[in-house]
Amino acid sequence: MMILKMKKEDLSVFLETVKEWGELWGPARKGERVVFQRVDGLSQMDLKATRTIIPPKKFLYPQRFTMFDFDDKGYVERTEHVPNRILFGIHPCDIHGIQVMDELFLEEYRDPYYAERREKTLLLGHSCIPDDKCMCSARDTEFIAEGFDLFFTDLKMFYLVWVGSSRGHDLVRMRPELFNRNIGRDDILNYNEYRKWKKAQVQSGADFTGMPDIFELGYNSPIWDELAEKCLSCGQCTMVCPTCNCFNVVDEVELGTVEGTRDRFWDSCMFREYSLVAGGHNFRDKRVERLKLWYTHKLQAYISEFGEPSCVGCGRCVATCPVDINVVTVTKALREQEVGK
Amino acid sequence: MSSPRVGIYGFTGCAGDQLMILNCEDRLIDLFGAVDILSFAMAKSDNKDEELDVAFVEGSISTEEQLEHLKNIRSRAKVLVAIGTCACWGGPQAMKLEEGGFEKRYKGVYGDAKIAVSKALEAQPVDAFVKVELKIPGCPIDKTEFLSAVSKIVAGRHPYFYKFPVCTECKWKENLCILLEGKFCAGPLTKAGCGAVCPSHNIPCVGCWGPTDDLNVGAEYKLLIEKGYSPEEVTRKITKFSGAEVAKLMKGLELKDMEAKK
Amino acid sequence: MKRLHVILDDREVDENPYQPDLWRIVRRYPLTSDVNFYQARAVDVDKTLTMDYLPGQFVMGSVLGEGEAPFSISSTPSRPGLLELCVRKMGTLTETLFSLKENQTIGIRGPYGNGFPIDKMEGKDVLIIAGGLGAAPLRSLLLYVLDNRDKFGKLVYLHGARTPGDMLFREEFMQLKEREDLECLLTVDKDDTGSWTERTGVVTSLFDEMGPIDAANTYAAVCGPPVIYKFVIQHLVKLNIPKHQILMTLERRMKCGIGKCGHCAIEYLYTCMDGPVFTYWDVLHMKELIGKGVSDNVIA
Amino acid sequence: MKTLEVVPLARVEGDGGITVTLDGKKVKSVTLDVHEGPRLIEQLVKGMTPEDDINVVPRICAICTLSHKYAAIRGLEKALAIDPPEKAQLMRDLMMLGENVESNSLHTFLLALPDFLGYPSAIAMLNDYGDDVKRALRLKKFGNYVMEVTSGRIVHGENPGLGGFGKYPSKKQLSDISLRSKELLPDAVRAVELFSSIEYSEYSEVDTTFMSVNAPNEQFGLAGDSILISNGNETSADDYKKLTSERVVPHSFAKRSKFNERPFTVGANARMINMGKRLDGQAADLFKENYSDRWLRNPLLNNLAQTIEIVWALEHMPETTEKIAALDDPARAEATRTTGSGTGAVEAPRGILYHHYEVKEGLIEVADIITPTAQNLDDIEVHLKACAERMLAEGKKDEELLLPLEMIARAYDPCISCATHLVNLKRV
Ligand SMILES: Cc1cc2nc3c(=O)[nH]c(=O)nc-3n(C[C@H](O)[C@H](O)[C@H](O)COP(=O)(O)OP(=O)(O)OC[C@H]3O[C@@H](n4cnc5c(N)ncnc54)[C@H](O)[C@@H]3O)c2cc1C
Ligand code: SF4
Ligand code: SF4
Ligand code: SF4
Repeated sequence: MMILKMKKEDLSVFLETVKEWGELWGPARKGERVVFQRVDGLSQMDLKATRTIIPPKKFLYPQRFTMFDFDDKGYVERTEHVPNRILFGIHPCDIHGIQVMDELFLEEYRDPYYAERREKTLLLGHSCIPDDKCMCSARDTEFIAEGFDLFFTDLKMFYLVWVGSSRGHDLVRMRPELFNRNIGRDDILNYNEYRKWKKAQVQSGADFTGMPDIFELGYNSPIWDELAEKCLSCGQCTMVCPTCNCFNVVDEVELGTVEGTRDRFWDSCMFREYSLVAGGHNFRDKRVERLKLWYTHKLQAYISEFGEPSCVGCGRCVATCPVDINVVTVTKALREQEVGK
Repeated sequence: MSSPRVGIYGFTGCAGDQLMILNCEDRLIDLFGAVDILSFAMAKSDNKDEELDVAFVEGSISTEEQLEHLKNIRSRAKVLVAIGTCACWGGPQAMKLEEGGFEKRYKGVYGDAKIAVSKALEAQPVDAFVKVELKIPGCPIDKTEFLSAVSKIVAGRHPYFYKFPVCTECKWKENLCILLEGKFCAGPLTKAGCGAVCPSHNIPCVGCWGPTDDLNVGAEYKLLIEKGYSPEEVTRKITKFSGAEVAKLMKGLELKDMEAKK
Repeated sequence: MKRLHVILDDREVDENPYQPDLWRIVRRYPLTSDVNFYQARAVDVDKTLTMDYLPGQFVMGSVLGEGEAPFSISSTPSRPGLLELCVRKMGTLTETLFSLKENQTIGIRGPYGNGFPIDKMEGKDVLIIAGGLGAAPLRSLLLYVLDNRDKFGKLVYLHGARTPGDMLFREEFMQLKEREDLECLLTVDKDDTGSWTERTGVVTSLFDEMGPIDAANTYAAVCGPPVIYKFVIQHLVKLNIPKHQILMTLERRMKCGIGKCGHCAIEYLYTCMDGPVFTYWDVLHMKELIGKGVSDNVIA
Repeated sequence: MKTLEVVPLARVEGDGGITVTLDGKKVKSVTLDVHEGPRLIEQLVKGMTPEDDINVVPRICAICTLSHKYAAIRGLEKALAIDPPEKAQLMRDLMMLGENVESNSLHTFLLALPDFLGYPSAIAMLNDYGDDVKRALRLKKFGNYVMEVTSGRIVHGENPGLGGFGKYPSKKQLSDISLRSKELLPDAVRAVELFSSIEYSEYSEVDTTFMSVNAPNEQFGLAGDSILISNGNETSADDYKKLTSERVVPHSFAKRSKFNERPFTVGANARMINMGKRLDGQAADLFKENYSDRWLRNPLLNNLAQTIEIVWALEHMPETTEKIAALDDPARAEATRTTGSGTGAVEAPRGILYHHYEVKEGLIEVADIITPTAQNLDDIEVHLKACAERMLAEGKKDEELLLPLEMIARAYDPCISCATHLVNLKRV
């Protein structure tokens, strides 16, 4: 991997330059919330913000979009014009999240809608300042070694810039004079300090060790019922989670014809309709079964299959659930067999 | 495809759903072209009472005369679609349906005066009296949802509506959750379809789409009590638009216990 | 995180896996009061001929403007040229599908799912137990074994329906009874016609009637409504058929059929990709696979 | 004795009808009946918080939704001594302009015009008057757009609240409104021309009294704290009860109002009669060109008044949006007390709407809502009767009466849902 150095004041110029490649998007403040938005330049971004409400998944599979136009001659893929986009300011956990989604959408039966957007999106990561909700160190996602095109680590005086792909390198080549290859002893020490600092920041107390077994043992534990009694079935947790990918598909028709579109939109396993099959049988009729599915899928099943949970520790469920059900409280409750206040 | 014969009727409500049909300005002319509108008293005068493929009924039923008319419409219509929260769930005028006390409220307004046009009933949703094949809720209905449903019906297909709560659309729009600020929001209890307009304007959802398919009234109730609302206020707030229905759901809950626990 | 190289670089020109092709309904007739039989041929003739599938696999069937749902393939790959589906009228999509006439088109994509492990089953005895609509995927297996009769050992087909009128492919199966090379036993819960010549009783009662089997050398395939699994499996376990040789095809909600939409997920498995055919061993350690009743009950 | 009925009264909002009872060739009575069931909204909001009230009361009527919202806000802000920021006030003006354009174009073109031109509906006019119908739909859509931008939704938007708005529109949306209001002005002027070219029949002409709010600063406007009466008097809106003494009649779930024992008119014509002199721009010219003392007698001219009002509303949007755009988004003004009472009066498209509240310790004790249609009902009956009598005297056949009567009732743009939720006299 190529690592370069860049002066902090050059970032703005650099971003100005790369806008030639595509639209620039980054975390921007809208009132009290932070969302990924199209921006003109660095000045409109808030690089100190810890997390956006929705992760960058919205760029790769939008909340709702059209898959096909159809008429009685058949289904025609809607190749909507997806613009070239540069997402600046993505944090390591979200890049980890995108990697999980890449595996799902790009391997067997590659999803052309995802692939198209992924292809046209450059990921320019940025180091972050964790808050009390972040769990990245418990998940080993506080740093990232791949999966981005460029990654900027802010070392106060300058940036260290990881070049993660050939397309990232092309961006660097647009303004080679802004980058410096000479990394010295101080830089290495500096970086090491930064790593220590970052690890120390994360205080959520999340602990995912031993989860597959603890889930298995606690499968029938009453704590699930207690959690389900509190759960609003609002689905917010799944909408904000970077590794939730479920979707539903419906056909819409044009007035007076059978022509129309096949649309796809985010769905959630927290909803009753999710597992309902024809004839009214529901495999997860009870809220508790649905809650259990979500957590089992993220924290047990994924570990059994891939050796790691699919949770990337971004803290969004912690920041979002109005009744405090999230990976931290659920794992803690399972471990201690008690639902915390 | 011969165009379906349609009637649009209004009972007690604000006429907002019929108005929303007229508000489909860009599609109004297409709409009148795709279906054969035999009756739509709010928009035309040559109305006919004939056999219908689809009757759209707005408003709750609140007089005996209306009830007779509704039954007559039902007997002529193959499919009866309730449009708007009043027709689907009773609307604001039905918020105290489960509580009783209609006589007293009625007297509070009309005193002992005799009204001869018809006998008043406490407002109830359309399906309290006749079979309803489809409900298109909303206060008022949403243009997109309405046109989607009508287009499907005309094409001989089944309409589809979101089965999840307002919160889902609210998150799609990337709003901060109002409940987290300790303030009331009916989003988790309310059917989606409006695009979460209110929370997107920093205003709590008031529940005007009526109850969603799978709601946890008890959890919401408990949460709001914890945030310092009084039980009366929570009840009033969550029964405002579809009181009858939500009140039914609340019946099994040991609300008093919850308060005691607090 | 597992090291992943985004597969963007080697962009082969993939087809859109969600894209349905148009197929023409060439024949359509009722099998029972609520099940229709459809024979279809792709509008693009090559597609019909190149559609290669295994018994137990399914397709995603679309009706314009209504949506898409999974249907098991009832025909056998050993008789190419036509795709056969049995559809029960259950809800929105199936109702609209019923309104379509011969010569109209539907959308089809697939085949999907793992199908029955034919390779492993070859040389073994095959015991098929179908309940109700479960006959739809199992007919494919049955016809396949019959068409490749010499590659398999003994063949037993057990089929139960509520009433004679509810029995799918009744005439077809009655004719099979004439054949020497399989044992075909049919039963109904209740005979409301008075002219039923076969057995009455639940499908498990047929176990007592069938001839002896060589359990260790037998593959059993079961499909039917959720209730029958529990009882059928109890019998199969009692017969000592190895758990990994008990095959069952399961139903889940599916929106994509290709492991993306999430609906059919059970722990880390996707019914559409890792199933719909599962072994009883899978079911035993995947608690959600069949539902509490079955797994709890049969552990002992 | 013979009874003629028009049931349902078409192309009005809500479920109503007209009954004419004839005794030989004499008109025994003419009644405008309201079949729409009672809703008892004022009883239901009792005990609610003011915030909850303003969610519910706009649901009295979809066409006047923002008028109800605004009247309630005005009443409750007085009761709770809330002093809203300037930007919020301007937004309220803008939303009322939007509602006025929407409702007036809906009423004049889609509901009233077909009668004058001899069609059953606006859609039926498409072949012969396609341009006019499309023009009307454009105006209506634009009115809806202004309502959507200001209130959050086309109908029953929750954005306007006590002390301010949840969210203020972007500069882009505001300049859009300004631009489009200018573009659409010719459409509105054409509407005035069309309605001034119609020959309005004289059958129903009767002298009556007109009431409207007195908009502040000698301007034409849609809200005010006092009421102008066409006899030259002015009364504070707080004394609304003196202006609208009410009673219940057997043929209606809507209550009736009289002033000094006599019926009176509210609506666009009342506004023009009382405040027309204050108009400016093209609206002023059009008013001068078209105004005559027939306006004081003939309710059909309300249609013409409504079209002139559309011109006025469009002309005032650019200025209003510019002022809004120039101000920063303010925080919401808070209540400074929890007990008090107040009356809000606004001009709904069809006339004065009063919302009176008494709030005690943060909860509503009394709500009293008087809608324009309730105020107009008696007046409508007077004009209906005059028309019936004159037509019969001229020897017209009974059946010929029906259409002219319908047209009169419709000219008031009656909002039957508004009228039925009705007024609470008693204080419980
Ligand atoms: C692998 C597999 C094979 C199947 N094979 C057959 C078959 O051969 N014949 C047959 O009649 N049926 C079969 N089914 C069931 C069939 O898919 C459902 O009956 C059908 O989806 C009902 O759709 P509907 O719109 O009519 O019902 P509705 O209840 O109206 O369904 C509404 C929505 O739910 C979804 N849905 C409902 N039930 C199911 C379900 N079981 N699986 C997936 N999605 C569902 C549909 O996509 C539909 O959009 C199979 C299911 C699976 C999973
Ligand atoms: S866990 Fe929390 S966020 Fe998720 S559905 Fe339940 S209440 Fe909503
Ligand atoms: S603000 Fe309201 S609608 Fe939005 S997520 Fe929170 S509770 Fe749901
Ligand atoms: S957010 Fe709630 S109150 Fe607002 S429009 Fe939607 S359903 Fe109605």
